[in-house]
Amino acid sequence: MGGYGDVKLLNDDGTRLDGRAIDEMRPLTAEVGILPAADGSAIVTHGLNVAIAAVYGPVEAHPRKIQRQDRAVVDVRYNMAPFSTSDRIRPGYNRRSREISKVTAEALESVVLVERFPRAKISVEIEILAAEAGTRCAGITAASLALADAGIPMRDMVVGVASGKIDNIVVLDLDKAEDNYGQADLPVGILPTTGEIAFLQMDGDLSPEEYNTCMEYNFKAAKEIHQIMIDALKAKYDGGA
Amino acid sequence: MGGYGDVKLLNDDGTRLDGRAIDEMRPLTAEVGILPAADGSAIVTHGLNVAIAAVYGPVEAHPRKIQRQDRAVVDVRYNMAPFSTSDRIRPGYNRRSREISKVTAEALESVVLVERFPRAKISVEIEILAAEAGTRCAGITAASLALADAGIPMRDMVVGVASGKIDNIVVLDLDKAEDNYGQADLPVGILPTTGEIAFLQMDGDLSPEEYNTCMEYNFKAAKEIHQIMIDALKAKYDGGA
Amino acid sequence: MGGYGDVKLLNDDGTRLDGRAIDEMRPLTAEVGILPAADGSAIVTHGLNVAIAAVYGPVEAHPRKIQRQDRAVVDVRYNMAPFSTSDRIRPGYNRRSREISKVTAEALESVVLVERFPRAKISVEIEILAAEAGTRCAGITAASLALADAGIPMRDMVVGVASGKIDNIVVLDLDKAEDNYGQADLPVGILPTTGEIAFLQMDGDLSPEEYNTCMEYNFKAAKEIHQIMIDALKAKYDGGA
Amino acid sequence: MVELVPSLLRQELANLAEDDRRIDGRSQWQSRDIKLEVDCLYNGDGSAKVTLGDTIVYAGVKFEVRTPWPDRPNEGSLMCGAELRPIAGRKYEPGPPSPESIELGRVVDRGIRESGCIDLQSLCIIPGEKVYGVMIDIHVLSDGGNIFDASALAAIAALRTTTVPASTFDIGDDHPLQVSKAPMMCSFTRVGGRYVLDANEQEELGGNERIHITLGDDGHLHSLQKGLKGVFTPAEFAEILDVAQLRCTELRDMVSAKEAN
Amino acid sequence: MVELVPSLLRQELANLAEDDRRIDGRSQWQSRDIKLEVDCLYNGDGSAKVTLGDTIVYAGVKFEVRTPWPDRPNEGSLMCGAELRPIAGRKYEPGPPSPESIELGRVVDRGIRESGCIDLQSLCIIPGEKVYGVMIDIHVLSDGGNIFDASALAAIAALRTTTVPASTFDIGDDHPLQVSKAPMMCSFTRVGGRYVLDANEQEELGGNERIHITLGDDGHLHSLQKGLKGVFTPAEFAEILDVAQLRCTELRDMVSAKEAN
Amino acid sequence: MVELVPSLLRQELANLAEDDRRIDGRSQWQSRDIKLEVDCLYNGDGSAKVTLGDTIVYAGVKFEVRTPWPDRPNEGSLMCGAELRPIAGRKYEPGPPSPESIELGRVVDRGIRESGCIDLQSLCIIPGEKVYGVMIDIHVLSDGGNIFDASALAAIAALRTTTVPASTFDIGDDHPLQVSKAPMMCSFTRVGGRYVLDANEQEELGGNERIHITLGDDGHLHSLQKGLKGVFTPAEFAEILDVAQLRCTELRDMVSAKEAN
Repeated sequence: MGGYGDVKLLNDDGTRLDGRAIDEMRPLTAEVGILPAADGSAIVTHGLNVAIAAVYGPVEAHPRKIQRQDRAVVDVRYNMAPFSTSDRIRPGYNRRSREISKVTAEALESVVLVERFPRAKISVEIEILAAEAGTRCAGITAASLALADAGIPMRDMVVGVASGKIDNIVVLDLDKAEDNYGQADLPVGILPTTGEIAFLQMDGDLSPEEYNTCMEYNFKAAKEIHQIMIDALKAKYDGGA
Repeated sequence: MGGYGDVKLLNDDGTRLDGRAIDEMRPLTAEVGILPAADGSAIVTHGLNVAIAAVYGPVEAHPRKIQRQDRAVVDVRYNMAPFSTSDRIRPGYNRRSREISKVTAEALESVVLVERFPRAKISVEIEILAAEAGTRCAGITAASLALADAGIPMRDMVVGVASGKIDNIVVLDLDKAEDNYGQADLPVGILPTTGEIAFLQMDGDLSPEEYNTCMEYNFKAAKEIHQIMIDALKAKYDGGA
Repeated sequence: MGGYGDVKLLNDDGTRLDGRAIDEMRPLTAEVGILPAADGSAIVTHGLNVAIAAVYGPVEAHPRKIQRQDRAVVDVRYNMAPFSTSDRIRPGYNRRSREISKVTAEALESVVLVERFPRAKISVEIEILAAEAGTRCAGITAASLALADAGIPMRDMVVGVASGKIDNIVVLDLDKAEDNYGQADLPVGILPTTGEIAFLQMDGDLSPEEYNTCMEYNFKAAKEIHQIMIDALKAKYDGGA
Repeated sequence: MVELVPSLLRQELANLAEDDRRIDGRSQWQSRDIKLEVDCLYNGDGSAKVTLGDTIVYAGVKFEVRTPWPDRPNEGSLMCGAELRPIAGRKYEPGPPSPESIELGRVVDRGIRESGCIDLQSLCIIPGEKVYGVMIDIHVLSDGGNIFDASALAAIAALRTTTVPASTFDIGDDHPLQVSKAPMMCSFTRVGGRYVLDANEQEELGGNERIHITLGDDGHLHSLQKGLKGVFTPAEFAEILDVAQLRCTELRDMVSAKEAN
Repeated sequence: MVELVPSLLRQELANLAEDDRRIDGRSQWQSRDIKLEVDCLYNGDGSAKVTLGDTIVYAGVKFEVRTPWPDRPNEGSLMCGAELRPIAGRKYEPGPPSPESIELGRVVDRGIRESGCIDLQSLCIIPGEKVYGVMIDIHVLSDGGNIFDASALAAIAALRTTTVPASTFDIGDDHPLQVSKAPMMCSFTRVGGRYVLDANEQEELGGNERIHITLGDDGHLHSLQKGLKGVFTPAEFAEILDVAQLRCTELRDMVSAKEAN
Repeated sequence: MVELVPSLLRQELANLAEDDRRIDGRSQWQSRDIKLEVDCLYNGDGSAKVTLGDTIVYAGVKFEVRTPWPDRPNEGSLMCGAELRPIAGRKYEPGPPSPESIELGRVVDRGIRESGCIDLQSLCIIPGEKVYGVMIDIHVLSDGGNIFDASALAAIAALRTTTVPASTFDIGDDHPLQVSKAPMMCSFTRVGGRYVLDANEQEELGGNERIHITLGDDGHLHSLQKGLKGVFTPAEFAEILDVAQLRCTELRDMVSAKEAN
């Protein structure tokens, strides 16, 4: 977190600079089946973030040394397009994207029924086309939808959502200014049906009580997002009915 | 193209700065069999350019995933030596050399009887030791000679040659100043016997008519170069007779 | 060598800046079996140098193309920790460490009975944690000890030791200042039992006579170091008796 | 659509060509539907999305401020690159830039650069000290065939709707980037022995060499490239150049219409 | 110790967990012995060695002088990286940094950075011109399990005994680096269905996901990370957070004791 | 020449050595024919081509202007590198620099650097601001054995006929580079149990370790390197050092003769 205390992030009426209430999420839209070539795909816009995910597989894993005898491996590549950020970033992976790819893969492996596909690989490509704080969460949500669109069996979805702290107040879903100048960020991947957590990162400063409030907000928002995800899948498979 | 119009490239008598006529090529020499270790080799000097090509193979292609069941792959590496240019270039491939390698390989695959060598690889190494505009053409010519020297069956040679535009006049075979300050460059790889084209690039500004004039010059020069290539092969195989 | 003649490296009484006689080595300690995970390991401190070596193997060499039908390959990685030098060095190998790795591997292959392990690989990892001139020698000594600790059969140890020239005088075992401002450095790897040489590098300026004096000093010091190595192995295997 | 193994596919394509037909029912010089969106991405100083059949390509433009090259103190710079990442299709692998992606970026780059549509001197801020660097990044999300034309169109459309973010660098007010021309690329692939316009993925799989032609507003050639195994005759080139002239004019009109919105 | 194949090992670990036992005889929230040495390496401006069971980790601190980032003219920088080289164990391969090593470095980095223990403004030498860059490098020599806690401890212990080598850069006398806090990391691994503290190598081999918690002097959370395949419930987290509070206080006391020497 | 598999080749070489013979008929300390050309490449500020039996090596020298290292404000720099690309022979693969090419470049570099033949202070243009960087690039086109001696000879011959391109950088008139000495390298390979001078490709294939010796004008040693598997005795070294003294004098005379032309 930037943690620059001299930037005021809450209005006098307790609302945030963009007018949201402290427990209010940015608008989120979702659509599946958007990429003709992929086995499954989805686009999620969350605030001004744009995340696109594609799933290829399951196919036999190559080279053989990456195969697991008893299950499929889930291979995730999280990537930010050069034009997705305020300063252009060089094409290719950096340390941040490699870390996010790793923990996102581990979160998705926790819900995909990987034991059904021994020696296989399921590739998940996450491309961030526009970034406005919260891209890893938008990416996780898009990846879950793309997996569902590909017909990969899962025991639950993983919903990406974050809360954090600004001006000593816990708020839901930090936007860019709040991320830059806030005090803490807690992105998680929630299984909306079971109430379990498959993804967890956090940085900044949170008391144990503040942590609990963040998690309350996160679980509440995960429900909302889950509904949007279900609607997106229905829109494709039920013909939008 | 540099396209810097304030540099005059034609003399008042219509000749070029180095005295050549507009449809006159720089001197070109060729010799084959110059590298003891290679299966075939050639050196081409074209103006002050020096291009050396070596051919290794055909051998079984490795790793297996690059094999083609029905034909050989032609693997070309075009490389400029660090001391070949006015500013030293760092050793290793750059984007330009990778692109030239790709399209040169595709040009050579168009004439080599690749279907005679299923699952094989034919490696063509092109090293530019001195560069004075036109290295890709000198490289293609040298590569064709090296393939012939290696006894690889081909349905024709590929002759590298370029025309371009300076001071609004179409000229044959740009030299360094003409390349830096000229208006267009059209390097091609011509099959001298069939009159087909296996290699084509172009940048700058050419009207369709100017394009046609360039091609006329290119075909004329390809004939000349082809004769020099034949003589070089004869010099080795007929004992120079 | 730095070769900066304006730095005086010998005191008026003929001793060196740190008080050593010209044929006196810096203190050296050795201990084996220090890394639980490795098949063999050792730490050598030589002056302020700290070198740790680990041995893994022999195991079947992978990929197959690195296998040798008639013997094991010895794979050495010499690496300096980022904090081991006065200016931090970037993690990863550089040209210097690659060269040292190569010639160290070749020196160790000369004593390991590699023909006993066809198609196998023996990996030797050398990590320099602190560098004060002479790390390649400390690394060779540590690697020999780690090989012995791993029970790899060898026809002799390789003892790393160096002599050099400062202020026109040949001296044993250059320290950092002597290495920076001296005139020559001659690091060698000596087989203490057979009196053969398995590792040799040198840079600077030495007359043939000075070379001979360097080698005299090196052989004398190799005996001393060899005894310390034997004691270190005894300390582990004879319970220190 | 049935997946054919390449040799059967080649035969099928040859049969169709003999009857002057194509595998998806188009005529020889007919393009698939194109959809163009511009200014569609937050954080892109310019952006465009092109949908061409099953092909989807984004292009984004970003500015940076840098010191000029010593031999060009009064000029900014323009750079175009392309990424072909595994999302684009089953055949794309992760790793360093492939020859295919390098070729794509460089061919699009040359078409834009050589048309002179951007006056590099207009990108100079303080001569010898500060200039703008303009970076165009092409991102292929779905390769359904003919990614070259989709990429070139996305790149020029993004450029032509780009805002120079001068205020971000404390260099005055934001203003539109001046792009004086609209170079357009048109590509032909040999399928079943003859050239067709805008080959789809199956036609590329069972086809031979392709030719990329970039034409300026006045119909002049700015960039040519032949890719893949195969040869062509001067007469064949003359024919496709004529088709390209018509097609590039159509494309240019489409971009203009978009800008007029 | 008998090497068990993972599925047998998993079974064995589950059986032990049912009896509230662990494979090496420890209780659920018991750590292995820790040994900490500081200031142990020539050329390190700060250094520490941590031995935690069979795990051995070194950390070294180095300074450099650099120009500040344009948007932070009054601040130096802090960077923490980790190397997991083949010396650390049979499973580590040579090559570019693995995702595992990147994760390790970044999680340790965040814990230190976010605790605010280093005032980046105190690393400024001349505003806008010269600042210190502080680099912490973690070097794992032996992975016997739980390298995260060993690495985080080595990093903060090295930092807290670091001398700023000002004289080397002609910026006055050397002086101790000011480190106002002591953030501590504590990691939990699911083994046999339940979480344990400080898993050893066998428990990691037969275990599931792990959670890394970094706590500040005041018990606040500064960094969290879940790694590997597996999920957890909020209730499980609440339990391990309580354990972490106690454990981090113990670790902090150990570092203080070392510093008092 | 018949291709022998290495073990048969080793036997054959040992038999020959017993009779004091070599596989190509030379005597133990006899070199193959050498051909040296200098100033042979456009764009090289200095250049040389060495043909040594079937070995062909080019060296090229280029200048750049750079800022000096802070701790050496009055000195330019010298750097020598070597490339062993696939053109050089069947055994060379594409990819990043191999240990073999790094060793070759560094051993040649040390011989030149340590001889002091180039006064680095003479490469200073403006103290603390501008100095010359001299880059020697070695390019092996054909490896017919003993590429080290061919490379070292090409490098020093290129250097000694180098023109400083001062006018290119607006620093006065072009002038010859001052190279005060002529360090020469001489390499020995153990073949059939004994050392021979200038091993050819077959002798290298069936041989053991090799020793590279670089000697200065006064017969002093400037660089030594032992490569490959094998050991030697001090007595063996004494013998080859004597041979090297004679051989290096011959080589030096050859370079001088070339320069006198």
